[in-house]
Amino acid sequence: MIPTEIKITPELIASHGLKPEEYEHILELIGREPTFTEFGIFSAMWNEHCSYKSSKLWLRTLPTKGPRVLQGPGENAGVVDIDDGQTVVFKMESHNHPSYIEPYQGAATGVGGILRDVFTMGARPVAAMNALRFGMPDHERTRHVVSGVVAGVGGYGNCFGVPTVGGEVDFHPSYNGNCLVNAFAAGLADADKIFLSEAKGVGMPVVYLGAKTGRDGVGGATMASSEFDDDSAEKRPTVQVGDPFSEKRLMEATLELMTTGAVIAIQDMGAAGLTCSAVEMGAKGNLGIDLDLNKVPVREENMTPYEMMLSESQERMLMVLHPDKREAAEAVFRKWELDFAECGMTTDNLRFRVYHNGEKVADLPIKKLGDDAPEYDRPWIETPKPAKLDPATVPAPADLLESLVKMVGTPDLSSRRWVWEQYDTMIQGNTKQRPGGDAGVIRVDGTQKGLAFTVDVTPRYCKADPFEGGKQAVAESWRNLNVVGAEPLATTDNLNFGNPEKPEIMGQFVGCIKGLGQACEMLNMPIVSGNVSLYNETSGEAILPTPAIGAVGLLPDVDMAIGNGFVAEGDALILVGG
Amino acid sequence: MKARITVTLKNGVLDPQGKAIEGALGALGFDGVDSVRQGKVIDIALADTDKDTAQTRLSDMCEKLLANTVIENYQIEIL
Amino acid sequence: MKARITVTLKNGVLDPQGKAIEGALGALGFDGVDSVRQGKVIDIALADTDKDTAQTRLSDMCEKLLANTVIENYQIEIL
Amino acid sequence: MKTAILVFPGTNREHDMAAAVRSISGSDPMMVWHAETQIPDADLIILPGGFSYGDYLRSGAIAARSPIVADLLDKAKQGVRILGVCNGFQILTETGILPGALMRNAGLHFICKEALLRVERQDTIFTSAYKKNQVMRCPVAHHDGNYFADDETLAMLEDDGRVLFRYCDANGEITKDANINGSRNNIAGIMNARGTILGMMPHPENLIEDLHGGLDGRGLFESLLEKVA
Ligand SMILES: Nc1ncnc2c1ncn2[C@@H]1O[C@H](COP(=O)(O)OP(=O)(O)O)[C@@H](O)[C@H]1O
Repeated sequence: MIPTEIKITPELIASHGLKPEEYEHILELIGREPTFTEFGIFSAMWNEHCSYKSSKLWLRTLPTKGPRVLQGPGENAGVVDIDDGQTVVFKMESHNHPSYIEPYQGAATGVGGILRDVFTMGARPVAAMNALRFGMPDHERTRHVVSGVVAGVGGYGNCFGVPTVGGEVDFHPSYNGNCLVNAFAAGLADADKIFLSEAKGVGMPVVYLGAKTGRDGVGGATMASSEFDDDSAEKRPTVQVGDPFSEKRLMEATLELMTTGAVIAIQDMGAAGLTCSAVEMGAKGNLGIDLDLNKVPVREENMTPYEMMLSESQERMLMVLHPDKREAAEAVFRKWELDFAECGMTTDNLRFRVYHNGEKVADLPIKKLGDDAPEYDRPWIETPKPAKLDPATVPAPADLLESLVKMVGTPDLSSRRWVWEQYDTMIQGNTKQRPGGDAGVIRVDGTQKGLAFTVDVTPRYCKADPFEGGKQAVAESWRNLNVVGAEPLATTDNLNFGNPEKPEIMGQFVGCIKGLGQACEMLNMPIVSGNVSLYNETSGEAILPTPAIGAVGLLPDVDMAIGNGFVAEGDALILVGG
Repeated sequence: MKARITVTLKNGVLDPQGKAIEGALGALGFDGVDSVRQGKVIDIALADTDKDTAQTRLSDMCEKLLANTVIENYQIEIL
Repeated sequence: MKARITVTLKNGVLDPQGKAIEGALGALGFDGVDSVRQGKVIDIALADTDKDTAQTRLSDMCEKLLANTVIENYQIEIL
Repeated sequence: MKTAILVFPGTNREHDMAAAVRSISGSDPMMVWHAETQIPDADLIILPGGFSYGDYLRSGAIAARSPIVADLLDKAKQGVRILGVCNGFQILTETGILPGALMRNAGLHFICKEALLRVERQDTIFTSAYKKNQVMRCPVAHHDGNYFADDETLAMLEDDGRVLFRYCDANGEITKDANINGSRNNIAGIMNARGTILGMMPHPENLIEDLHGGLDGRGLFESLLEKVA
C-alpha cells in the first residue's frame, strides 16, 4: 500500500537508537513492515528523550499534586496557583549534547526551547535561570565551551527579552566531554487562560506557525538520508541554529492569537518537531490527525517526508484552530511576519496519516505511537554507602585565612559575575533580586506580589549518596526560597545521569529520585514539570549524577524580600539551625 | 603578506541574518531578490613572506579559531 | 545572477572584533600576525539577467541598507 | 504631555519604558507599531530598547528603514522631542538623525550591569532635574554600545556641547576603566544640534523605583515630562 523506499536493516535500526526487540514490537503493532517515514516516526517517538522509557516508572513515584498545583507533569510546563486568579508556569529542560558540539547554538536553542514551552501554555515568560556544568578549567575544550554556552544563553534570552535571575555554574572533570546546560523559564498566565495540547473536535484545521522547516537536527539519520543527498560533497551539519528574533515574534503572535479565541490546542515543536507535536495533540484528544507535508513551509528543496517529520528546526508551533476564526488568526500571523499554513486536519479514526506528493507515506495508530512505547524497569544496584570519614584523619589547615582565600579562588566558589553580567537581568523592570543573591526575585507585574526562583544541586553529594544528595538538592532550594522571604510553592527538575543500562548508573538515578521525591513530599513542594537527560557519558565515563532542582516561591509583598548583603555596620550576626 | 579569509555558513544551516536582510530588501522595494546569505571576511596582515607557509598557517588559524567548522566553511585567498 | 557584497570597516574606524581575533591568534601561538580586520560578506541571488542593472540595483541596496557608510565601505562583485 | 513609544518587531523594552512614563507623568503612552506611516500627535516620541529585527545586519539598521521612520524624520525636523534609548539610540544613528555609529562593545560581550554616568549639562530639556557634573547610577544592557564618530564629528559634538552623558568613575572622573564599552570620549549619550533629540545607551527607565534599588533614572523623565519639583 505504501511504497517502502528504503530497506530497514539492523544497522539502520541501531543507528536510530532502537533495539531489535523494539523493532519487533513495531512489526507486531502495525502488522507489516513500516515505511521509512513510519520508521523515522517510531524512532522519534520511542527514543529515550520523547518516551522516557527508562525513567517513566520512577517518575511516577514523585509527588506531583498539591492544593496549588493546577497542572502537573505531562504538559509543556507545570502550572501553579499564585492567588488572585494568577498562575506561574514553569519548567526546566536540558540541551547538553548539542551544547557540547556547538556551544553557542546549543545553549541558545536550549533557552529557546524552554521559553517556547512556557508561552505555548499561554504564559508570558518573566524569568529565566540556567544551571551549567563544565569540565575542568584547564581541560582543552572547557574555555571554548564555557564562553560559547554563556554567550549563547545570553544571546538568546537577551534578544527575546526575559530577565535571567539565577543559575549555577560548576566545574568537574566528569563533565570534560559532556557539559550540562539546563535552562529554566517561568511565565505568568491567568488561571482561566491556560492553553493545553489536547486536540478537540473532528475536522478542525491543524495549523503550522513559525519558522520554515529545514534539515536541522535530522541527526541520527544522517547516514540514511545521505543516500538522498545531492551535494554529498559537503556533509550536512545537523546543528540547529537559534533565531531569537523569530521566537520573540512567535511568542507575541501566539499570545495575541490566544486572545482571539481561535486556539483549541497548541503544542510547540521541540525534538522531532512535527511528529511529536502532532501525535501528542491527537492522542491526548482521542483523535486522528492527517498531515499534508506539501503544505508545510520548507526552507530547503527536495526535503523528504522522513526529513520533515524528524526535523528539529526551531521556533515552530503546531495548533488546532477554530475554523471560523481563520481570518483573525491570519491577521495575527501576517502582522508578526510569520510563516503559517493549514497543513492538516483532525479526524475521528485515531490514525496518524501523513501525505506527500499525493501519496500516503505514513498511516499509523496514533494512540499506540505513544501509549505502546517501550517502558523499562531497568536493573539497578544501590550505590554503596561511602565509608564514614573520621574528622581526626583530616589535618586542620595551618592558616585559616590562607585556606579561605584559596577556597574563594577555586573555580566552584569564585564569583559568577563574569557569567551573569552577560545576561540581561533587569529587563521588564520587575527584578527585585538579580543574580548574586540566594534566589532571584521578581515582582508580579502590576501587583505587590513577588516570585522567587532558585536552581540547586550538589552533584558530589549525589555521587557519594544519591538518596541523601537528592534530598539535599531539594532542601537547599527550599532554604534558598525561605531566606529571601518566600513561601516555597513547587519545583521542576532536570535529571542528568549517565547510561541507564548500567545498573550502577540506574542505581544513582533511583536513589536520587527517591531522595528528592521524599524531600519534596515532606517540604510540600510538589514537582510540576521536569526533564530527564540520560546517556551523559564520554568513552564510558559517566558524569556525576546531577539532578538539578528548580524551585519557585511566592512572596505576598515583594518589598519584604530580603537580600544577602550586610546592611549596616554593627549589626549582629546570628547563626540559626544545626 | 595580506590574506582574506571568507567564512560562510554551510548549506542548509539556518541563516537568520540573511533571512532578515532578504525581508528588509523586499520591504524597501527591491524585488527579485531570491536569497541572501551573510558571512564574514577576515583580513589578515602576516609577517610571513613564503606563500606556502602562510597558506598552511592560515588554514590552521581557520580550523582553530576563525571558522566554526561545525556550521561554517572557509576559504583562504592570499592577496 | 549571483553577487557577493563585501562590507569592510573604513580605515581609522576601530574594529573591536578584529582586535579580539588578533589577540586570540596571538594567544594560540600564531606569531607574526600584524593586523586583523573583520568585515561582512553578503551573498545575494538576484532574478536580474542584465549585469548593468544588477550592478546599479546592488549599489543602491548597499547605500540604502547593506552598508553604513558612516563607518563602512562596500564592494560589489558579480559572480 | 502626550508620549508615543515606537515598537518594532523585536523591540523588547517598550513595557519598561511605558511603565516609566506612566509612573512619572501619570498617563499612558501611545504604542505605535512600526508599520504605521504616521506617528500620532505627541510631545515626546520614544524609541525604546530591544533587538529590532534581531539586530541582524547591524543594530537598528533594518528598523531604521521601517515605514514609520519617514514620519519620524519629519517630526525630528519639526523639533518634536525624541528620546532613543539603547536600540532606540542605534536606530537614531542608523537613520542619520544623530551622528556616529554604535559598534560592538570593546570587550565583545553583552554587558548588563549598573554603570555610572556623569551628567555633562543641566541646561537641557533632558537633564534639568539633574545637577551639572552630577554622577548618576544607570543600568546598561547592551552588546553594541561602543560609540564611534570620526574625529571631525567628535570635535563638533564636543565643541557644541552635545555630549550629555559620559561613563565615569565614582568621583565623576572620565577614565578608561570607567569606559565600559570602549566608546570614544566615554560617550554614553548625545543630542542633536537643536537639543531636542537625545540618544543614549544606558537605561534610565530601569532605575526609577525602590524595587530597582534606586531612583536615579527618574530625573530624565521628570525633566522631559516637566514635572520637576
Ligand atoms: N549560570 C548562571 N546564570 C545566572 N546566575 C548565576 C549563574 N550561575 C550562578 N549564578 C548566580 O550567582 C550567584 C552565586 O552562585 P552560586 O555560587 O551557585 O550560589 P549558591 O551556592 O548560593 O547557590 C547566585 O545568585 C546564582 O544565582
